[in-house]
Amino acid sequence: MKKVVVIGSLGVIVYYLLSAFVAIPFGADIIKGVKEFYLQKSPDDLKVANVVTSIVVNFRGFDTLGEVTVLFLASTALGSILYHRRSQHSGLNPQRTSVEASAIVQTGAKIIFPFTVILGAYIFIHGHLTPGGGFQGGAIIATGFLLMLISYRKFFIKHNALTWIEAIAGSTFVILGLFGLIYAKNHDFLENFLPAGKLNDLLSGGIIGIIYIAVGFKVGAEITGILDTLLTVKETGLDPEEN
Amino acid sequence: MTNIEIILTIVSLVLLIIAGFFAVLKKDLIHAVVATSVISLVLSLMFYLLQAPDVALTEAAIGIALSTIIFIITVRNTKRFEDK
Amino acid sequence: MQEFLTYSIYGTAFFLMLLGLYAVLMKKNLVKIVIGLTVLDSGLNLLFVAVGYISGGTAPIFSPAVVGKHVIMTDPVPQALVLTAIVIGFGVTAVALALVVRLYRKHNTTNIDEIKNLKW
Amino acid sequence: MVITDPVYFIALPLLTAFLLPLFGKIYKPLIGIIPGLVFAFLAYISFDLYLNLVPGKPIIIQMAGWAPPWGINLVFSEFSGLIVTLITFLAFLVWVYSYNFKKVGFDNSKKYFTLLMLMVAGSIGVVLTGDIFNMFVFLEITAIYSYGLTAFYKGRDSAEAAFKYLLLGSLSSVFILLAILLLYKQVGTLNMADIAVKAQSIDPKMKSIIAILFFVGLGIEAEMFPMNGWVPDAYSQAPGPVAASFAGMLAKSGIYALIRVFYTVLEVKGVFDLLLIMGLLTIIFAEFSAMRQKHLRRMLAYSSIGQMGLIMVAFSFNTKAGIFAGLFLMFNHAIIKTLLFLSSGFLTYSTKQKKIRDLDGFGKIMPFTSLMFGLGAFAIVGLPPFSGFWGKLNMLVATADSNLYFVIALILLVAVVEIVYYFKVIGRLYFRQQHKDVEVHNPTWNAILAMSILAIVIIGVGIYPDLITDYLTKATNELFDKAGYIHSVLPNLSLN
Amino acid sequence: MNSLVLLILIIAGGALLSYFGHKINKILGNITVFAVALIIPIYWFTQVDFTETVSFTVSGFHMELGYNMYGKLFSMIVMILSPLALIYAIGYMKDQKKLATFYFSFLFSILGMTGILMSRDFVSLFIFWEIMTWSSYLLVIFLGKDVQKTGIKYMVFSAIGAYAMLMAIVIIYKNTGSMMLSDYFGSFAGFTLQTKLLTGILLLLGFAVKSAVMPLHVWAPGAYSNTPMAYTSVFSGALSKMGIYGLGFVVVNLFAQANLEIVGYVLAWMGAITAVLATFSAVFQHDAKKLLAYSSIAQLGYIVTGIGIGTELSIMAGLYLAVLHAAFKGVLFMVVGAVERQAGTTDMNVVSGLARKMPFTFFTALIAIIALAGIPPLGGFVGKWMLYESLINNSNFLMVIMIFLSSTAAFLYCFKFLFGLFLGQQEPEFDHVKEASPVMIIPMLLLSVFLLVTGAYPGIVFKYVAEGMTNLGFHDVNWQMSVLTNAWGDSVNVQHVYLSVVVVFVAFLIFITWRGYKHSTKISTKDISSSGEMIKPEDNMTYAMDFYKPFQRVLQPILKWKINKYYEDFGKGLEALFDFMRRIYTGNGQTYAVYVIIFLAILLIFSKSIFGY
Repeated sequence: MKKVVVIGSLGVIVYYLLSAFVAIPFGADIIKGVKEFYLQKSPDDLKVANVVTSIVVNFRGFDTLGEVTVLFLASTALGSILYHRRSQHSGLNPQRTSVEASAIVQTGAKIIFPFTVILGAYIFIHGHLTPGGGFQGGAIIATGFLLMLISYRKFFIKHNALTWIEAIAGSTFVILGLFGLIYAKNHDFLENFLPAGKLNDLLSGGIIGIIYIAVGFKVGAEITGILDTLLTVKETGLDPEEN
Repeated sequence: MTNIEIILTIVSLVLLIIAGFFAVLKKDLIHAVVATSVISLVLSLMFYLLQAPDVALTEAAIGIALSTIIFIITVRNTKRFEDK
Repeated sequence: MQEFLTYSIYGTAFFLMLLGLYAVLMKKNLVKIVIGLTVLDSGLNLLFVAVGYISGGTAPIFSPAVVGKHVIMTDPVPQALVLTAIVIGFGVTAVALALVVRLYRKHNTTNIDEIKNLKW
Repeated sequence: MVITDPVYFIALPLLTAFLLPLFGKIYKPLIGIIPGLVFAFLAYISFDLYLNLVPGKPIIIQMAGWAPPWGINLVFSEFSGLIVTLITFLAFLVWVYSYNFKKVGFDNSKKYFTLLMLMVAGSIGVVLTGDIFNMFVFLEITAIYSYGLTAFYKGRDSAEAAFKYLLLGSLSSVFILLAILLLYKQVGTLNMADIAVKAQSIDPKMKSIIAILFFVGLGIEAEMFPMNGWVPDAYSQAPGPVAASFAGMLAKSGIYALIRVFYTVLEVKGVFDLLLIMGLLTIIFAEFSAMRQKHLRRMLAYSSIGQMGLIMVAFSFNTKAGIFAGLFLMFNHAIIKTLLFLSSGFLTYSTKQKKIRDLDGFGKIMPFTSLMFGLGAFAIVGLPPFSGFWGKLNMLVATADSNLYFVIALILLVAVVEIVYYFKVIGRLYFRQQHKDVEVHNPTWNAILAMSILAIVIIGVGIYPDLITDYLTKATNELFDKAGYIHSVLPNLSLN
Repeated sequence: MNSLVLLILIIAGGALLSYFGHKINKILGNITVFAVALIIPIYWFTQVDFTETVSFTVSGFHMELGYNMYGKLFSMIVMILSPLALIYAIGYMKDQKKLATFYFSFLFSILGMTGILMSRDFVSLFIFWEIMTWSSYLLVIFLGKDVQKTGIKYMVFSAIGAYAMLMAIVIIYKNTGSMMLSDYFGSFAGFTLQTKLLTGILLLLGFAVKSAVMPLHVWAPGAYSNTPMAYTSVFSGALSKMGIYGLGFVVVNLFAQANLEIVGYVLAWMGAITAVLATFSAVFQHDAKKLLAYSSIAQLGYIVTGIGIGTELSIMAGLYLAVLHAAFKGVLFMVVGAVERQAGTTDMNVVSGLARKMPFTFFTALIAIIALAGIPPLGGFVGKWMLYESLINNSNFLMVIMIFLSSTAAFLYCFKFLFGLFLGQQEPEFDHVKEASPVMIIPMLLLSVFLLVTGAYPGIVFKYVAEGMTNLGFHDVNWQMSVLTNAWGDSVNVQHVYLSVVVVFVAFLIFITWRGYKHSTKISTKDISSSGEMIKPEDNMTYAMDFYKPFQRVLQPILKWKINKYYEDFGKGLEALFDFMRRIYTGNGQTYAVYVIIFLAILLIFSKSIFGY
């Protein structure tokens, strides 16, 4: 009964929505709007080659601030959801896995790890020139740490360091934005107040590159934090408060 | 779109559907998680074909690697198999 | 051809969303429900990017190769939105899975039908 | 303009939230103090900005130096400013209340205050933003905040409540995203004023589908009838001040988004009739369910849904009187429900089951908290001389204005039900013998301060409602004047 | 400062002062209450300027306060009865706890009543009405007896009434654009019949609840008997008159003048039926409080009938009875309160023969009962006589029969009340009973004196009644021409006749009582001879036991029909419905998600008809 109702409803929804979507055919260039402006202003005014980056960091930079906040919120919320009093486990180190990974994995991880981090850093440093940026770079760095976390039982991330990175990177974003209120031409939040440079130069785009680097650090730190929290949960057993 | 791209697109679409079925219907959750990972992988390819390299990179980093790993951690912390 | 691609790509995106929704609505396993949510998000992301695509367009990057030439570029706005959507989706998934772990510890089950202490 | 800029409403809480862990490392008590300073400052600038607002000239802040259709903008108008002022005021009070709410340990209070800061930033962002996708991002922030803080307590069924909310919240975000995508596909812009201009040319069928998607997506956040199953669970499982923030701030931003979209952005014929019907159904189901609740918090939660339904009905008239009444109800609901949740936090603190029947005779052992609860109950059912009465009266006048006599009868009928369940609780609190072995947790001085301020506002507005009616009228005019909104956001529209 | 505003402020300030006074110390609190009880009536009688008005605009609604003569008449009831009841309460509530709440609510209900009577617009009328309602609710549940049942019942009926009124107010506002009563009365003739009936009947409903007209009376017995008696005297005496006040102006000012007397007739009939049924219910009560409660309902029934008929004489009768009812019911509830406090119970099957122990109480009760029963020398008789006459003049013979039946049957419960509590055999367990404290006796005596005086000089009351009736459209009512005077001609000084009758009657009564006691022999009620049947110790042979058993058997079929039960069944049905409705919140998060999807699908399917594209 439930199945019939659900599938029927889903069918109705998909039918209506699909019929709405196919009204404008795939690949047709009929939307006139803000995108023309972005495609023109990004290389001309901001000197940022990657238009997506200029949208993400500048035109719609406020969204990105929100987005970084969402990740930060998720990692904090995760901490509060899976929080357990450390005092109960003090003395013995919480362990992530019961078995060590094989030597091959460990060695491989050790070799790959620095490269992953460098790749991530490269991606967010070149965020305004090539595809990718802070999110992608940060995620890749986090992947590197993930590799280490799952291969080594005793690889612990310094929470202090994570906290500092998160705090400094996040506040850099906001403070750079607030600087815009003082130094920039229109006195707007997140407005570029540095020289724009030349298109396709590494040092172009003013604060866009700096913000994306901050985003990269923050995203990397937060995702690493999330993974660490989730991984540490294992083996700590049932919380006495639970039942 | 060139013809090769179109063919690749269609193959990807078919793969997406198959992987989607696997993800939803598999009783073994690890398999289902791997299937979602495959969805992300194919999706990443699709994004590249649709001239969205930024999104492709994001999907690759987050969808393929990170999402999958947090799913696997969760499955290890709970039960591997779906109940009947 | 364009019509075929329209239907097939949009159709696939919607099919993924449908599968995801089906899992969310019908599957009893909590992890499966969260998997359904990610599949749903995947379909949505595909839809976003597909909508932004313009035939013959290149990626919206003014690399040295295209500077100064007249090129058609795909719509960058949906791509920027999808970036945001993916990251938000990841955040929500992480929180959801943490909740699943909590629920499993409390109820010792992952069947959503057995987790209804709060009702009426 | 530098010291009082609306951007601080979002930038400052975010900055503080990012830096809070560092403050904690420097000196632990800062974790409690810094948020208070920030909230106080926000409340100050919101009052300052709001009181100095020139009618018809909202403060428009553009982001990153790009004028509205291209960049994201914030609109601090009479309407959004009113809600922001309300939110900052309540946020400050919630901080005062929870400054030492429970000794949960250092790590947890850090997370609590961080999440609270982010939620304030999120719900203010929803209200202030002039961009539809930005609104979605901020809605998502508030949603994740709720998931996190609903599951804050370990011993309860809080994870279950959070998971339910998460399930519905995810669906909500999917529908909102679909609607935004469809809208973008039609008009090629994401700015609300710009959409409002261009939306006239959208095919009506397409427009109706977009409207439905927004309706459902935002309806989940605004606690609309068939989609509000998460509300009672989340409200009853979250810590007291968090439930207060749900009722006072989160629900407000949800209903604000709904109103803004349908009043300003999308002009769709018939959506208001739908809102009326759904609002009435929301009221009926919620209040009737509240009537039979045995848990105090669940009862309050259902009552809260009922109030939201009433607000929806008020806004569905699409008249100035209706909007005015709706704003009055929003104000009342925010203030009174916050008081009720805050006082219920202490009332149920020492009871294990959190049931209403555990509260017998609490009037004697916890006189202040019970008094506050009783006052809130009197106010929320609309008894004079408390502020709830004026909201109800204006609401009914607006209903009669739209010739909907059966709606008046229905609202009043439901009000009788409301009276029954609130007065049952009051009867138990004051006129029953208390159970044996009750632990007493008398409120701390800061909780007393927070509740007293709310009580004073309730009585003050009840005796002299003109304290706020002026502002409400201005806000009404702003919301009703769609052309004015568009013009102030896009001043050189003709060039476009 | 405006004297009306000051009056309100004095009462509100008095309420707060008594609250805090009692919070600090009982003695200080009592002194405050006493002072407040003196200041309010003194201020009202000496300082209030009845021609003054004050108006202000709040939240866009124009509000105006100002007395008219009709309101002043009712205000007088409030201002005389409530301070006496307050003073009585000082004695009566001596041993209770939570006195701060008690006096706070008490004074706020006085505030509400005072405000109602000076409101010239609907908003302030409603505000004060609600203040009166919630403060009296707090007093109904004050003793914690039957909180969930009686209290909620009272609040539900009050809320239904108040909200009916609110709905009427809102519709009126929509039609006239003004909240003023005078604008409503002025433009009533121009309304459509539908609006006339809708607004008028909703207003009537609101007022009828407070005056306990038949199908809406079920809250009254419980509420009257569960409230502390000190307040019940105000509750039944003054607060219920607020309903009468409203009924008066709605029926007379509106319907009678719009050629819709039919509404008044229906109301009169309802009043008559109320009187009959409530009287019979009162006869068979064994708890004195309940008996008085039903008696109150019956008396209000007469008044409603009088108002409903809507002729000059009948309204005069109704208003006169309203004033008298306030006095004698005020006394009677105080009497019951005194008995309850001194003897510990008011069950007439248990307590009896208190006349000697509590002589002053007995005396006041006697006076009040005479007034209530309408036995000639005292005022009740005049009122009833006028009511009969007005009914006969209107040829409502059936109604006359009903009223007559009811007032005859009223003798039965009056008799039972007097005998049950005060006469008959005194049980040994009540030997310790003493007379109530002077604080309680003095208000009762004052009210009895008032009754005696009005019995002798009904003109004192009629003067104000006639004044009040000018606001109902009856100008220059010749109040001197009351019925008895008319029959005997103007040459006789009626007052002297009254006075001599009263003196003779009272003297005779005292003589009879005294003699009766002197010559009786004392036997215990437990001293029973039976023919072989075992008498168990719990067998109660008190005088009042099974007082009207044969009667009860005859009337059983009528009395079995209890409207209360229907309400309760209705309430239970609603609760079951609510329980059923809330099942949609199944607790399963997935189900909620399914609701969302189904809702979306339904909206999409009906999008065409909803959005009309």
